Amino acid sequence: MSSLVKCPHCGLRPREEFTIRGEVPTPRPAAGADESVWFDHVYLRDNPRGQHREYWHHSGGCRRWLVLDRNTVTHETGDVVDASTLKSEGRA
Amino acid sequence: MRYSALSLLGNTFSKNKNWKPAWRNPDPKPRYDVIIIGGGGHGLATAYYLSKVFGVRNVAVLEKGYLGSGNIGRNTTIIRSNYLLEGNNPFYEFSMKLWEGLEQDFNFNAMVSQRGVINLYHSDAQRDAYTRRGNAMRLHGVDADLLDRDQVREKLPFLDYDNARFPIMGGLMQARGGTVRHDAVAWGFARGADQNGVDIIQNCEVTAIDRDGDQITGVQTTRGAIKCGKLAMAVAGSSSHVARMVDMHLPIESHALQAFVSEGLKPFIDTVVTFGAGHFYVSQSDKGGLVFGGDIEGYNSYAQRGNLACVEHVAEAGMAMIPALSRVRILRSWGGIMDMSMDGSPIMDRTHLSNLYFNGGWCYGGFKATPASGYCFAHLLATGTPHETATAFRMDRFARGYLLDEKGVGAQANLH
Amino acid sequence: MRDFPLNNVSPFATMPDGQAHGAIHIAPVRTGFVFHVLGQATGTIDQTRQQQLQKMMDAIAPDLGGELRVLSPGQWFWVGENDVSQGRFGEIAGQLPGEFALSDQTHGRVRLRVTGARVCDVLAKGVMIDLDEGIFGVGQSAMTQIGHIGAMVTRLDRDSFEITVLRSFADSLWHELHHMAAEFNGPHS
Amino acid sequence: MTSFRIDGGTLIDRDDVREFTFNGERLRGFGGDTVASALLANGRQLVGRSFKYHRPRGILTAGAAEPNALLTIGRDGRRDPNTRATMAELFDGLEARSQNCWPNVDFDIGAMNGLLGPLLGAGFYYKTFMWPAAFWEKVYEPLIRKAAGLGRASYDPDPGSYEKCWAHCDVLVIGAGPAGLAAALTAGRAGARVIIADEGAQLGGGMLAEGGMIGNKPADAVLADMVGELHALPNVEVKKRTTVFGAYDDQVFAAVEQVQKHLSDAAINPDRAMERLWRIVAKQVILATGAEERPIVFGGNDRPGVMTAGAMRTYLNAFGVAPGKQVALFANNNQAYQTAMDLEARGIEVAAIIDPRKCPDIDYGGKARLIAGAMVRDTAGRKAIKSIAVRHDDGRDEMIAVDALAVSGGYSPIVHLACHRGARPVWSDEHVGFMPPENCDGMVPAGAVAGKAGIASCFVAGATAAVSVLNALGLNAAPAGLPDTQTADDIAQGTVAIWSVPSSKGKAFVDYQNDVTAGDINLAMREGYDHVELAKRYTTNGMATDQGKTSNVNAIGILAQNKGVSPGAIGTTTFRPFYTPVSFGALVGASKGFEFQPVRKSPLHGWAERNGAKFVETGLWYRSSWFPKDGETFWRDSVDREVMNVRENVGICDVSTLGKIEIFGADAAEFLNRVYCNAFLKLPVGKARYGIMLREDGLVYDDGTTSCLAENHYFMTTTTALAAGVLTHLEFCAQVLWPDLDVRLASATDQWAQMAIAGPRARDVLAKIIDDDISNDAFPFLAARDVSMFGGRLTGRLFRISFSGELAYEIAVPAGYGESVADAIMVAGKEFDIAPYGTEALGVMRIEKGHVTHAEINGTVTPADLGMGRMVSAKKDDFIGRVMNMREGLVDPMRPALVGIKPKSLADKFATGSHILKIGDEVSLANDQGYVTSMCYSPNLGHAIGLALVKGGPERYGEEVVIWNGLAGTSITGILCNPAFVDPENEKLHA
Ligand SMILES: Cc1cc2nc3c(=O)[nH]c(=O)nc-3n(C[C@H](O)[C@H](O)[C@H](O)COP(=O)(O)OP(=O)(O)OC[C@H]3O[C@@H](n4cnc5c(N)ncnc54)[C@H](O)[C@@H]3O)c2cc1C
Ligand SMILES: NC(=O)c1ccc[n+]([C@@H]2O[C@H](COP(=O)([O-])OP(=O)(O)OC[C@H]3O[C@@H](n4cnc5c(N)ncnc54)[C@H](O)[C@@H]3O)[C@@H](O)[C@H]2O)c1
Ligand SMILES: Cc1cc2nc3c(=O)[nH]c(=O)nc-3n(C[C@H](O)[C@H](O)[C@H](O)COP(=O)(O)O)c2cc1C
Ligand SMILES: [Zn+2]
Repeated sequence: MSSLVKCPHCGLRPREEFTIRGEVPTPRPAAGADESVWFDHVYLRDNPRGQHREYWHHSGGCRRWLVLDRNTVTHETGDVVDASTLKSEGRA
Repeated sequence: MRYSALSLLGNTFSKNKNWKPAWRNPDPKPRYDVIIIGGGGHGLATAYYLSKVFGVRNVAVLEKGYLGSGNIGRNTTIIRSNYLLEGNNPFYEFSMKLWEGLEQDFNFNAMVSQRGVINLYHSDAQRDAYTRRGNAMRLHGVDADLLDRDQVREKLPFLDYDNARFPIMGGLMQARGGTVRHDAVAWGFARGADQNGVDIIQNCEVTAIDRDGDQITGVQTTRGAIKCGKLAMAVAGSSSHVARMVDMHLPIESHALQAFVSEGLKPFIDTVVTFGAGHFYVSQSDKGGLVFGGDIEGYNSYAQRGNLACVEHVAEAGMAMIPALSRVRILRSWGGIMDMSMDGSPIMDRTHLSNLYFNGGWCYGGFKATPASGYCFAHLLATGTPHETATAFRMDRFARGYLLDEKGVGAQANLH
Repeated sequence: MRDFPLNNVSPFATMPDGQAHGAIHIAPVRTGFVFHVLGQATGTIDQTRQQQLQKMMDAIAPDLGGELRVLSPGQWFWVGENDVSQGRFGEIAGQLPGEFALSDQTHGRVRLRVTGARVCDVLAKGVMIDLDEGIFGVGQSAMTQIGHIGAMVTRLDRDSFEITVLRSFADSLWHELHHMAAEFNGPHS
Repeated sequence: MTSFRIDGGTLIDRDDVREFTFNGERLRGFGGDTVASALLANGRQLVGRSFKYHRPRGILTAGAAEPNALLTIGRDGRRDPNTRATMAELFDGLEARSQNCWPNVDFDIGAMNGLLGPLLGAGFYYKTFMWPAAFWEKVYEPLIRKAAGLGRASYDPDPGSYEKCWAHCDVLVIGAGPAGLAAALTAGRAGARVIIADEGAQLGGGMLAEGGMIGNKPADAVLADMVGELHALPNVEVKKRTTVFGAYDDQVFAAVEQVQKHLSDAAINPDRAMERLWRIVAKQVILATGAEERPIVFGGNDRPGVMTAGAMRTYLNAFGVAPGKQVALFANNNQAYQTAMDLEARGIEVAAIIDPRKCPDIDYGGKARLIAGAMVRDTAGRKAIKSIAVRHDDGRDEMIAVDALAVSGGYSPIVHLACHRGARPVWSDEHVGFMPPENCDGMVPAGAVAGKAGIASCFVAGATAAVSVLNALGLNAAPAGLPDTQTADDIAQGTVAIWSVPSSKGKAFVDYQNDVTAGDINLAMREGYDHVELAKRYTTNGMATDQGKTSNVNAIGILAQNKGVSPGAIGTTTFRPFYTPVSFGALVGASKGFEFQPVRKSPLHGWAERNGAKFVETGLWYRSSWFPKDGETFWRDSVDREVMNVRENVGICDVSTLGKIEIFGADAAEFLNRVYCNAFLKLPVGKARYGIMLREDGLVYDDGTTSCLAENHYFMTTTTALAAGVLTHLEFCAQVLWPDLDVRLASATDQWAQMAIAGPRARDVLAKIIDDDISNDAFPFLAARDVSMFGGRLTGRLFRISFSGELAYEIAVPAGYGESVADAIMVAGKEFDIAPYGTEALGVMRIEKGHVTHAEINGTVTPADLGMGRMVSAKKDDFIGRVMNMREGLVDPMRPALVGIKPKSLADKFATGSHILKIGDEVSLANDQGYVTSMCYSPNLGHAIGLALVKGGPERYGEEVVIWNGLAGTSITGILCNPAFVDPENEKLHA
């Protein structure tokens, strides 16, 4: 799903309407966490060949940040969810 | 067999029946002193210089596909050394110097063509940035010229000077920049390395890396297990994938970049031109096709293809620069996988394992680096210390905050 | 300076009222209001919440006769045809329950209408969403892009759409729409 | 020359005579002709010269795959090089020219290359031209380049317009041959939204070449009925002249429609597009693209007059053109015999049928002599074929006189679109071709592309495919009732592969357009380029404008044969978009020239225009950069005046383009505290504060002021450049990082017209239009609140902030009132000599004051580098960028930091982008101390001043340095200093 994205709020929209940030990294560390934990969060990426979770912003539509489960080889997309819902699951 | 006009003539008389293979097609040996993973430009150049300059000859290059099937065979072939930062510029200039004598060195015509590279600017701010860049180049003795609008017009009269949304104000030119026939670079290095005894093993994918403590002992491949003294990674877009085999996480994301070629045309554009008001760069190949490209797709990808939105963006930027492209037809598009690093500059360093060496993070600019990357990586492999022009490409620069961020966009791979 | 004449200048001030391309008409809307209603985001678009909000609005400002157009979870444009003064806006913002914030966008988001039998063909030159009536029905709105320009597209009727665009882009969009409609010039379209 | 036009021709309209020129010669054809059919009808077999050897070439095909007949059509801005004559429709006044020949196509000097043939084998250029090194660019390459390329593109602007559209459908049918038509009818009748696209000028595909009867009706009548019904169905959209050229993710298909390219200049409607790009979003797709007939690789197979059998049939039946008077057929399959039958039915002599199969299983009832087990090994004739040399299976050679030769080496399904996303076609021994990939990338193949032949079986296949996709859509459907025809058969019936004729004499071409011969492919193998992709790259087979449509499979066959494996083991090269070449114009649509990107205009644009502003592009915005007055001829005259006027009197500047964000919510203060590196929690209502936003990597992202307008209501301004970026960043923080905070963001950039009123008389001016007390006490520096204006007729937002360093305010009013308010301010300020100033003057004043912009905030600086290290809160336990900001490399004392810089000799000038060196140091990158980020002429100081990022920074105030500009060849002495050149004590600000 790299041509069209099914925004959970707006429906099927073209890639042109989105701003992509890249991989969902490790969760943002707690303020007091070690520099190395922060380094990991800010710089290191899984970058898998296969299923990948990533941030897309529907900047030309509802302006919500979404998390896509997308395959980096086939470009097929599984779930697309509003990113705010991940935090409650401790995943952001 | 040495290539020359004479050998060409000689073989013509024998109806071209006596040409020998450009390289052997050996089966892997049980062990090599150095195994290089990745038969792209950088891997092959590394093998070439290792064997030629550093005398290390028991070397294998393992390539999962056919020789040159990665980015070396699918890039827009632009070479230049117009870098800004002190950590980058001397390295790319070293590369440029190597290009300048390469064909005679490896006896293969790679069509190194110093037709000039012009980066257009459209605002005072861009001009200022180019002034800074051009002066950094000049400081290092690299040729650079800041052209004003009239000077650009003289060289490139067909650009849009009259109805442009972002008028052209001038350009930064590097006359020594240009293009090189991409495939020939891979073939030339392969043939040269092969002649020095290096085994180039195609259709041989590394599937696992064997280790004993902090020592690599060898690799598992689709053509069996192979042992090694040192292991060197030069797999470009596959960096993260291969690094994961030794639990290495990298400050790298893989992204797809498309390139394009038009139908063959009689000479149309003489130099390489890049458009400062949109992502677009173009040159004309010796065969007559306009070879051009734009920005990466934006999403992580290991598929060597892109999507229509990017195709359109590239075409729009191209025509904004050269209105006469309107009726030029695009023949083919393809994609490659960029190893986009988090500061946009390469990494060439030792790793947490004592005999594993890493070379990657070249983003979409590693073709021009091919000879120097090979040379410096060979230096690192052979001597254990970085070459003097490649000391800034350290792995720990991210953790320590010594970034090499030419664009200044920070830790977001797809912005570099 | 107290009496200095103050004109509210529309970006469409100089544009003709109903420019025709054959059967396609493009007309600016120079009156009315656009309020941006900001509720706490919930992660999903909630219809009942919208109905409650609509009720509240009708109660607070029955004179405005505005309607809600969904922007995103918890956010709407409240759009209507009557002019609303700054003072009146302040009153309304004050009366809205605390869970909603209100931002006046009347000057920042301007509107125009495109009408005619081939209107969908015109808009398809810029809009990706499927404008088939069974899919994008009367009353529906979508924040999307027309070519390179972001805009909200609202279906007013089978052959009539309202487009809400940032004021700074209005001029460009106006010309782009005319370009898109040009092929329907002439009597037969 | 004699005419080859004969009776019949379902596509042409003999009442519609069209004149055209070919290489300057006036010729005639009919409406419905292609340029190719019209040329053939006029007896023109020789139409061009080949790429490398400049061999005479004719017309090989009747469709999209044409490798030879590439012509330049049109002139000036309407010149299309490399146009396939087989696809170009003839219009009145069309001008066509041959390419790649000099002085002309009949006598071409370049043909000398042919003599060098063996020397110019595959990859020859990699082996030579290396000495002397400098000769490559000076001598060899220019020669090669001149010789290379085909047509010449025009530099003239294209007068045509273009556009792009989106389309949506339930079922996309690609190809409108019998299979596609049946599929579209079935789906259309079932009520699905259908788009059927075909590249041809008429629907019908293979049916158009069908001369005979279908069931008991003539083929063209059957076709007309089907097409008529499709047009009548409201839910079916028929797109002729529309090539689907790319398959992209999520079933997005790219297609290009020739809207007016086939029309004469006089017929073109300037309000319509020449070409239209379609971006088709399809739920289901039926691939009915047919099959490509393969030529056979034998000596002299490129002689004009050699043509594929199917093409010959098309010219005969659809265009009423005889290919010659004495024709031979060289074919390895049964299907091709149809051509011989049709030729004979039209009274054209078929001299022989040469069939390499020993005992072809076919019942040919015609008159022609059938030579089984034989092959054509050579042809003769100079610019057109005169005879063929046939080698019999007993080794005997025979010459047969012919003036045309039909060849057929089997059929290759047109699987391209099914492979654009990476799927690989599958070799089939049964079909002697590469079939669509296993799951066909989500498409359903039907007809010849799936190995079917014969109209009946294609009808059935199309209808069946449609039923299956309709079912997948949840629609009930029955196959369309279609005319009965003969029994179904297989396209490859009886095909026996021959990849190249072993006894070939002379050059046997595989890729006609790139002049790749069987020998070249063998050479590539010998030299180790034996992988199909390496062979392609080394020989360039399949890399010409036809992308090897007629050559790739033969090349693969030759490789396979030499290696002794199946073609399946060799595999194909990668199929890539575009199926056939697409113009930039179509891909760009209307976004060209000035319309490349939209323009954003400030609400004060009209006001600025009326005041004579010069505008400058800033991103998408147009900003007023200076306001020349009468007599000022040079921009600096105006800018200096504007600056002095602000410093001495008062000026007004449009700052509407700054990003403005309204922030609401109970946790807005906490939110701001986390996104800025300095403290925001305790910002009182009615106050503004300057803030620095870091990225998470600890470097400065943007700066701006944020004001507290009310409890839980803030108003943020960002730089113009990063307005969108900052909003997106804040949304990320609010939605992703801290969704638990109650914060809501609304962009208000366009809602407000905002002006800066700066200068010692700023208060005096504003007091005349603002009702509230704005004295220094009542409205001190950094005050920010709503104010009543014009006697309560308007409310504005007033901010006491200053970029210029003067006593200054920014007033924001609803955008529509912007012009009136700006006019009012000009009137109010007249007595104080108010004058508008633009971004240039603004830039000068901020440099004079040492204020930074994105020239300094270039993504690589920390607050400390900018001299604002103390703003980074040590108290807050969390904010974006806090931890990474403390990395070793970011606190290194030798980092470049902000300083002011001025020339030692005040008359000296220097440029932004100059580098700084220590005096006496050698000029080298290693000695680089930093660079000038901004500079201007300061009219207040009377000399050039600048800001710079220099190693060590403020430590070095007072140091003399070299300001080095190698590009300009200048080098002057400068002095590093405090960047606040004007009013370092901020007295004016607080006045
Ligand atoms: C479209 C495009 C345009 C570009 N334009 C330019 C340009 O104009 N100028 C420029 O300087 N640069 C350009 N680049 C970038 C440049 O091509 C690359 O940076 C450079 O080629 C990368 O180095 P390489 O040649 O070693 O990579 P590759 O050629 O990609 O080599 C890596 C090799 O490793 C192999 N490999 C991967 N995993 C394994 C494994 N497990 N086992 C064995 N082998 C493996 C791959 O198959 C591949 O062959 C462009 C790139 C693209 C895609
Ligand atoms: N190639 C031949 O000469 C040949 C060989 C065998 C059979 N036939 C006959 O052809 C018919 C086959 O029927 P069919 O319907 O499968 O194929 P077809 O060849 O009749 O129709 C395919 C159509 O698709 C079009 N097309 C192909 N790619 C396209 C694209 N990317 N975009 C737009 N249009 C595209 C072609 O121009 C053609 O009109 C039968 O009647 C059969 O007997 C022809
Ligand atoms: C510089 C350059 C020039 C090219 N020129 C042509 C060309 O003239 N014709 C062509 O068909 N492909 C051309 N290609 C594209 C290749 O055919 C091929 O698509 C590309 O190398 C990627 O490989 P792939 O498509 O096999 O994945 C060119 C590629 C490059 C890098
Ligand atoms: Zn959305």
